[in-house]
Amino acid sequence: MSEVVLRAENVETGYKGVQVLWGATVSVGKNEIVAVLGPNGAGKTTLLKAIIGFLKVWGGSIKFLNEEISGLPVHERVRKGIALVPEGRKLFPNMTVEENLVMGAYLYNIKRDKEIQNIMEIVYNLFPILKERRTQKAGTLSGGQQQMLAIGRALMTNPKILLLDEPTLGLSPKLANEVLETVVKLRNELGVSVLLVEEKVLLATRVADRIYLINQGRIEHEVLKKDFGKDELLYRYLGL
Amino acid sequence: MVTAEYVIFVTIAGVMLGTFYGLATIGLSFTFGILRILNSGHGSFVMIGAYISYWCFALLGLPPLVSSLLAFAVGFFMGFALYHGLISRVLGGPELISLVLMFAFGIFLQEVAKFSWSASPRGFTWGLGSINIFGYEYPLTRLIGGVVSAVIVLVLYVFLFRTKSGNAIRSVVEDPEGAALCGVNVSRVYALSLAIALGLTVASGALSTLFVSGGIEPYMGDPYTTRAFAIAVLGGLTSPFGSFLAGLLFGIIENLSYMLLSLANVGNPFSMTRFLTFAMILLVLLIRPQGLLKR
Amino acid sequence: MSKELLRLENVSKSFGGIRALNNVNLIIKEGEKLAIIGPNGAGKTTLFNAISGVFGLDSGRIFYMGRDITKLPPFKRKYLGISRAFQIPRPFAGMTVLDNVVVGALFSRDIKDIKEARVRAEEILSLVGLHSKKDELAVNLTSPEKKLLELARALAPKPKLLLLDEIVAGIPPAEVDKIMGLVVRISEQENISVVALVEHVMRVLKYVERAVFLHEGRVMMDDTPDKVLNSEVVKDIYLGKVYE
Amino acid sequence: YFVVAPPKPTEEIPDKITVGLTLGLSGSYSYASHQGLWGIQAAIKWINEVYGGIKIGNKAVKIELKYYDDQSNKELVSSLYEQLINVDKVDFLLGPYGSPLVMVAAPVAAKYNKLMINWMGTGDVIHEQGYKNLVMVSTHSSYQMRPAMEMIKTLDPNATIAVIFKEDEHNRYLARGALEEAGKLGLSVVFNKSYPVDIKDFTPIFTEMAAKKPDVIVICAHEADGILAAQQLAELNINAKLMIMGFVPSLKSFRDALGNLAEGWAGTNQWTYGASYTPSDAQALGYEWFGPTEDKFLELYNQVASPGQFPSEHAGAGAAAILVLARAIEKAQSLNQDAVRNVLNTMKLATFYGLYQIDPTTGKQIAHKEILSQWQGGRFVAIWPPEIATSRPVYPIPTWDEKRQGAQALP
Amino acid sequence: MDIRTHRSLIILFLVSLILLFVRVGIPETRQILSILFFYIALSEVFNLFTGLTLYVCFGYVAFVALGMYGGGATIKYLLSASSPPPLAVVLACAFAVAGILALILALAVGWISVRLKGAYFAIATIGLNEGLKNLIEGTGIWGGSSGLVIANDLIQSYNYDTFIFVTSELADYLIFTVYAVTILCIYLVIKSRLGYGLAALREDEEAANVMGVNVVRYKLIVFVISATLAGMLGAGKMIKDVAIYPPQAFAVSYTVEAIVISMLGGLGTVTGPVIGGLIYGVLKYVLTVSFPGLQLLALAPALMAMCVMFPYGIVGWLRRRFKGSKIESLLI
Ligand SMILES: Nc1ncnc2c1ncn2[C@@H]1O[C@H](COP(=O)(O)OP(=O)(O)OP(=O)(O)O)[C@@H](O)[C@H]1O
Ligand SMILES: Nc1ncnc2c1ncn2[C@@H]1O[C@H](COP(=O)(O)OP(=O)(O)OP(=O)(O)O)[C@@H](O)[C@H]1O
Ligand SMILES: [Mg+2]
Ligand SMILES: [Mg+2]
Repeated sequence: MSEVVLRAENVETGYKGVQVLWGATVSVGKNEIVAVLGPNGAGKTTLLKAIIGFLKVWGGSIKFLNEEISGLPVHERVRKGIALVPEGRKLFPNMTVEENLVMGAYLYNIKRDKEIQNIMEIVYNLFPILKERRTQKAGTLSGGQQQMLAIGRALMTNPKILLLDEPTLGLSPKLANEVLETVVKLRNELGVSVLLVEEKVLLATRVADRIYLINQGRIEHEVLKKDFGKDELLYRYLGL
Repeated sequence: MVTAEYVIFVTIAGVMLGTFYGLATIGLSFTFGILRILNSGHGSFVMIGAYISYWCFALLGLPPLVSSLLAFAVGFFMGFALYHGLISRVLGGPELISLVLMFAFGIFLQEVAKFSWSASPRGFTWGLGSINIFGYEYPLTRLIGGVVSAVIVLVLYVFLFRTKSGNAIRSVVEDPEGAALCGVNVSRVYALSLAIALGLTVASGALSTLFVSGGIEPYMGDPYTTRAFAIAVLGGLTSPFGSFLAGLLFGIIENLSYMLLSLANVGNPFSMTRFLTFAMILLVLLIRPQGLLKR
Repeated sequence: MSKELLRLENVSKSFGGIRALNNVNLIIKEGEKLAIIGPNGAGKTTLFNAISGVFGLDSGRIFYMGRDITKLPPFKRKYLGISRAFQIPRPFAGMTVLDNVVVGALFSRDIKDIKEARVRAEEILSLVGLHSKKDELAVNLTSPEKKLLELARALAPKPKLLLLDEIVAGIPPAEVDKIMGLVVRISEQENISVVALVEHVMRVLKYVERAVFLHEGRVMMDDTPDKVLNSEVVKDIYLGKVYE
Repeated sequence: YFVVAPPKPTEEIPDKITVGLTLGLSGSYSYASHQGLWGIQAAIKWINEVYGGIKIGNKAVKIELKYYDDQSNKELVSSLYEQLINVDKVDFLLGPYGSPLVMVAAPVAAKYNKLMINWMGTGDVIHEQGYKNLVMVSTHSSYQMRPAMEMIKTLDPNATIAVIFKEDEHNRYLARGALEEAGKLGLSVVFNKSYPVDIKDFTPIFTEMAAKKPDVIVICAHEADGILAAQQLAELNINAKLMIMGFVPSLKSFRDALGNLAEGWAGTNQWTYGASYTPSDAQALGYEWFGPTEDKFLELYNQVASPGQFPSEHAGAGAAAILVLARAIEKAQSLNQDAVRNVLNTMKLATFYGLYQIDPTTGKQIAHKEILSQWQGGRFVAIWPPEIATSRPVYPIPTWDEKRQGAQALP
Repeated sequence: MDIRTHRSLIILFLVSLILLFVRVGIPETRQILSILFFYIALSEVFNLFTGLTLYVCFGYVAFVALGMYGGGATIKYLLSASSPPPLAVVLACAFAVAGILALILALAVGWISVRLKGAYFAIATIGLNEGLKNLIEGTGIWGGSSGLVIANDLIQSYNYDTFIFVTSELADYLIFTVYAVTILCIYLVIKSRLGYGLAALREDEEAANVMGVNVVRYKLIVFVISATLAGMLGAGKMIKDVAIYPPQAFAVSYTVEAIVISMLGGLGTVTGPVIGGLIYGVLKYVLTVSFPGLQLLALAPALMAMCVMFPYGIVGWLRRRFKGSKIESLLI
């Protein structure tokens, strides 16, 4: 593994006194796509929320590019280059598709309009339907279109690492596949690291370089790409 | 005799009154739209503005246009202080708690005003005279007040829809978590919005002295609150511009229907006017439940 | 052949310039197991909204058991036996899981008193495997549990027509079989027609007799699951090359 | 110079007499209530310190005041009066400020058969309900504009009159009285309309009125709307030979808001500083004098009031209530409620506030008279009734334009 | 409002009975308890609608005022007859008319406004309050701005002592009765189908509709019940106050105080208004008596502090505090 971009170590956190994560450790290297798989309620979403800062960590540390970030508010972490496509999307329903994307580029200096246009072009190329619907209000998009917009908006922040919480939820098989291919492309072309939480295990194994298996708030297992085919646990988990 | 000139004149008077109603309401719908705070202490902030205007004039001879800037600054500062001191602590709670909080704060302001400035009503005069519209005299102060109100609203519009901070505010309205994910400092936006909203409200209080420059006393704000709530609903509650438009309508209708009712000679025309205006709110809501301007 | 349950005649619905439903004609028979599939934005949810009455149609008519229900409000359709689960779960967050299902059961044709509704609700909760959580507030469920709650709430009133919008989205593959097995079992027992929108399409289609493929608001195919899955169009628009 | 009857043998004379009331120290009655309070306190100061206490038998009894803030809201009133009677055990009651609140307080006083001196609940109906223990020291609303009509009649019997009033209980009665009196005197009323409480623009109603070209404009208003009305009349340049308003022109804020445009405005008041009866006036009219002179009152008032305040009619009314009560107790030589009430029924008293005499069956005030004053050369001087007028009325007054040029209304 | 248990309602009744007996037995508590009765009744009636639907009616005071006018006008009318009917009949009629007028108004206004969602409903109803006030002032019905006063009618028709008993004793008990009836209504509603439907629409109106709940009708039903009781409360208030003037009758402060009390106690709970009413009433009264003229300067910060400390009200706070224990199930 090359340079470590993100390292969450022994993270403990939870909701209103109910602990969910019990010392989870994950790391993501530069140019790496790491998937976190696990049963429902294992704490995958919780882990991503802790990394982005919606949840305060109760113990452990989160380092981004070797800098401790666990004390920073969300917007500071975004500024440093972490982007999250959250569960439930969190779009701006009464703003248009384009306004949503522009908001993604909020941290850019307004003068660099050109740059914003460029990224927006990339996003529109990924999801042509968004370009078609640029003036439609986000809240009226279909479930899948909203998911695309959420990913697009995250890309607009120009992240160094992209945290994806079930990005293919509600997408058609074709589109789900395309989205994950896009993720690979983003990594290859833009050098974005990715931490992916995915329900569709098969798809995840096709794009991930490494997989963590999480259960009941603990990382139980780590599988490297070369072992995907033969790892007992993963194999069982896949239900194949 | 009702002549065309008379109708036009009454309408113009209604428009000016209406822009002022609009301005006096905008702060309310701004706070509700963005922070989901029902500012039941609205009138107290208007009262503070009127006092600022009075003091500025009485002590320094400053005209209301200048003192409304100062009033805005005072409201702005109060907004920040209020946000960090109180509002931020209840933001996650139920919507109505902010109503109680602001109600209490409004009372507090009134009492503080009473103890600092006494309950005696105050008044002053600009003595700007009037201009002639179609043979009717119309006070210049009102004209200025109306125009300035309109300008302020325009500035606000440009700010909200054409600037980055404006976009940030709107995005926070839509989804605070989503906004944070875009790098927006949500709590700063909240504080800023409350500051702007209260700034506008206090400024509208200062401008109110262009319309009514007497009877400035600690409890003068209460009718403003009720009125502003009604207008805000008509305008769609969360849309500042909707409420401006609604205020405008309110003013025009109030003046025009007085004219009609006094011709028809039923009851006391002025009180009936009010009744009709409020009945109209229900009707409008029946037809357009989202208010006049759909967002 | 069994009787016709639902018939859509030339149903259209646009939002602004977008034709979400474009002259849809569809017949569903009693007890039929049917899946509606289609790419994102095809109009599946819109179709369900139209059937359950969330909004009015631009044109066309909907018949249910021979009766024109085009103008009926949603709650009346529910009484007639049309039951619906939302794509994005909308549990009554502040109520307990049990009470959620009781509400589902209570407002229906067959169940009239609260006691009966409770018995029914407990029964359904055991079936979907949520019985142990019946006293939890719905807001505290995990997202797949919320999906199950949606299902339970939709099943509770003993409907005739069950509209399950993306009921297995976000459910791990291993669980999909369990849920679909359950749905099919109950619907066979109680002679319910099932219409499902699907994410795990390959798995789900094993459980249905008929598949309708929707695209850009139009019914593009209406055939057996096998034929639909193997059609070039469906592969091209919907499945993509992974499934080849 | 009065006969001291010996106290009834059964009655023990206390060391102090407590008088209780509620006031709207906060809320919309705040200004008037504060004025009232200061007036009451000044009068008590006079009785306790200058007069030496109420003389009962051979004791000089001091008065003590117990008051609560009813927040200008009727909700607390009945409970607070129960509190005053049951817990604080006050001996006598004063009414709260404002008719709606007096209406709520009166049944409580009746329940415990406590005498209640009503000082500023001027609604006529209060005293038409049959309460046995309610006594009024001020003029009722519907009498307040009558002297103005008398004056107009003598100035210009052919004058046309416009009446505009605020749509509330007090001002409606004011207007009603004005209209009745005008009818009686044969004055012609050409315009008569009301406006709502929270008015912000008089344009429509004034333009309509101006078309009728009235000689005299009578406005029944409170502070904010009254000042607004005067300003808008000026701005709309609507002239008349005389303009009269209720108590508003007497306010400092009225003069501040209008400047020289206030010239010629007349107002009616229960009392204003400078328009007081003197002991000799009283004697001439056959009334016994009691209490401080106007100047003494002002001196005492300044000791109790917040700095910078000047006594309004509310202060005068509050003071009068205490003075009337004190003198009645003294005459009755008893704290017995009925005994004091009996004295009040027949007593004829003059204070700096004016005359006191009631109709024994209703408790209504029949002797006190409104005073009309007018802004003349920067001073608000009494012009009516003639017996206490210090200046002649100016009629017609200068036009707005003339006043803008600096013209004053001088007789 | 939790559907699981009704036990706390019984406790509420017990607490109320104790209050009542104290009121009867210890005259010195009278002044404070009659304030408390009124506040508790006011916010409980408010709560019947708001608690069950989470819709806030800002025009709520209009129903109280209409009840005051209806009750007062009825009394005045009946007593103007040459031989006035017995007192009990007059009072019963006053309550009936007050209730019916409020019911009619609620039906008319509710029919429109209940279709509105959330805050729109809330403030649309403010127009109701102002509109009705201006109608009364504008047309001069019921005395218009001169007000409606019934003291003389009562004194003339019965006698002075009866008048005093009715206004200062009986009225309080009548107000208390309205409160008791309200609790009973809430009890009956929440244990019925209606209760389930309301609970569902409170959470998600559209989903509830799809689940078979006739949301518009259900909202209208409780709106009308609540308004009718508010009207009756108004009748009781009229008998206590014997006079009514539009500015006081339609003061928005009634509504705001009802909201404040509900929020302090815990919005959407049955026990909330009682707890909130006790706290608010006692606090306000004690401050008023101890610091005349300064009480608001103390009350306002106290309210603000309570908002910050108990954003979900005292009941909400207690519920969290005793989560899972028996006490929680009592705090409905
Ligand atoms: N807002 C919340 N409040 C309380 N508990 C929560 C909350 N969100 C999640 N939990 C609990 O935390 C645990 C982990 O939830 P999390 O959402 O992280 O799981 P997940 O692995 O993302 O599952 P899924 O596949 O359902 O998305 C679950 O037991 C859940 O009940
Ligand atoms: N209220 C609305 N306003 C405008 N457009 C809408 C609205 N609702 C749906 N649409 C549009 O109608 C089309 C059909 O949407 P629908 O939600 O029915 O799709 P779907 O088949 O359910 O897709 P998905 O699988 O992504 O949920 C989409 O293009 C969507 O953007
Ligand atoms: Mg998750
Ligand atoms: Mg869908």
